[in-house]
Amino acid sequence: MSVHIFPDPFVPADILSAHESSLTAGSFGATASFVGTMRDFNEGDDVTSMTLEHYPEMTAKQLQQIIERSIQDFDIQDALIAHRVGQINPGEPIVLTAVWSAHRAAAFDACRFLMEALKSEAPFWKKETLSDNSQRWVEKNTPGYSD
Amino acid sequence: MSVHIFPDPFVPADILSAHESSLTAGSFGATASFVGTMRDFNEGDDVTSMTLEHYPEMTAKQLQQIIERSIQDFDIQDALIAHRVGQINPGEPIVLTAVWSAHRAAAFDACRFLMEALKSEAPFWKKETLSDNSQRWVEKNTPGYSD
Amino acid sequence: MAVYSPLVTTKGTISTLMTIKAKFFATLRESLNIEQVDVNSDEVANVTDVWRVATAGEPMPDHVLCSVNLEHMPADTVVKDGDEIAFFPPVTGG
Amino acid sequence: MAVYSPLVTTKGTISTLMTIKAKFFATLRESLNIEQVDVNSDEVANVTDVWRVATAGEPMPDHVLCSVNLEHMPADTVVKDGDEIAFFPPVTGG
Repeated sequence: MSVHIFPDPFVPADILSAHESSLTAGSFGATASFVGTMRDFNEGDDVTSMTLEHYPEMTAKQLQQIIERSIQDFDIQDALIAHRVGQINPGEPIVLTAVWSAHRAAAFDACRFLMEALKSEAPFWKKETLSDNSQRWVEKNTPGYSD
Repeated sequence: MSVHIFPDPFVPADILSAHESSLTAGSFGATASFVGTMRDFNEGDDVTSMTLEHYPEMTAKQLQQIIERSIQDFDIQDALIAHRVGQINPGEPIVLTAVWSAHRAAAFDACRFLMEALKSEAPFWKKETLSDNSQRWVEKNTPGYSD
Repeated sequence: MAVYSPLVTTKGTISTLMTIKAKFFATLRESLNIEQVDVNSDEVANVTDVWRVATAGEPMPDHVLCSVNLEHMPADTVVKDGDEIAFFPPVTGG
Repeated sequence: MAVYSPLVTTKGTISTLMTIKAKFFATLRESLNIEQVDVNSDEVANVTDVWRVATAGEPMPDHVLCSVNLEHMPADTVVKDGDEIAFFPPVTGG
């Protein structure tokens, strides 16, 4: 299991493949992953950049605990969370969650759990810069389950 | 949207990044993906290799239709399916599904739909070779929803 | 695709001598030892008939799936000249 | 981490002069113009007290979240010497 906090742009595929090279090939059958990417619009406005503030010591601890809970609660082999902080431009990845397991149901469930848990618990805060150079804090994450 | 059938090993990250380069950066906020990988064991036995038979014309048509249904039924921007055929060794990817959307709920839902639909509808058949060189057909896919 | 052989009849209209293609996959291909066979369309009304003629009367195992022109279809589906019918066990891809 | 200053009392037992660290993030950091402040542990019993002393009596907005030693905790949580308390708005990562 691993937690990464990146102050600079990261490439999700590189993080995944680096992590996967530490696992035994042939031992897992399912990998579910999710990447959240910065969009250039939000709530009807053009967004030119974003600053992601966080509480570093708490972030690391909370993300580690979220991964531990996923491994305890789902039948999975391993999990990973990577999160960007600092100034972010549109098109750049913000977050990566990934899960490895024997079967697909647990991988899908756990990958989604990681995203929902970090979106509601991990101490990150987004501040958007709009095209007129004004700034605004994102107020609230919306729940990610449609049902 | 794209469907790929590979008779030789493929690298999911390469397929994803090639596809993503055709999308407008900043236009999507969520990417959910799933990779099914060949395990070296199944139902208690060591599996040394696998042959994936398919019905080429029907496979292409069914996978295309599954992608079209996902775009019709979920609020997503784009989707991709890649599937391996022929002889496969443990540790090699068998299937990749990926979905791009504005928000994460639709990406997760649609990515899972792609896997469940292809597992129940696309004309592929797995034949395993065990460590004693005997061969057996995989009889049935199990459902992938835990609820 | 099936081969179409147009014939001009004595009345001057065009008829065709047609076949239905039957394909077998995976366990069915192995157990019946048939990969593909053409069936005379005059002899068959539906998919079940295609199975009977193509396999020379072998009983159809439970859980056999059928397709007509690359779409999943039930065994009582009516067939027509030029159709491609396939028989296969439950799919196990992904 | 808070600085611990051990003192030997006249009775020979060891006491400590301690502080509680209070941190503020995002909108709270900006609106209060406080990033971090130390609070004398003698003046506070729980997290709400830490807010009151650290902000010199500013009312606590609705929906403020609190943490004690990097864990989410309710505002009535009892605090002790050396604790690190943080106040922040709803999180918006991911």
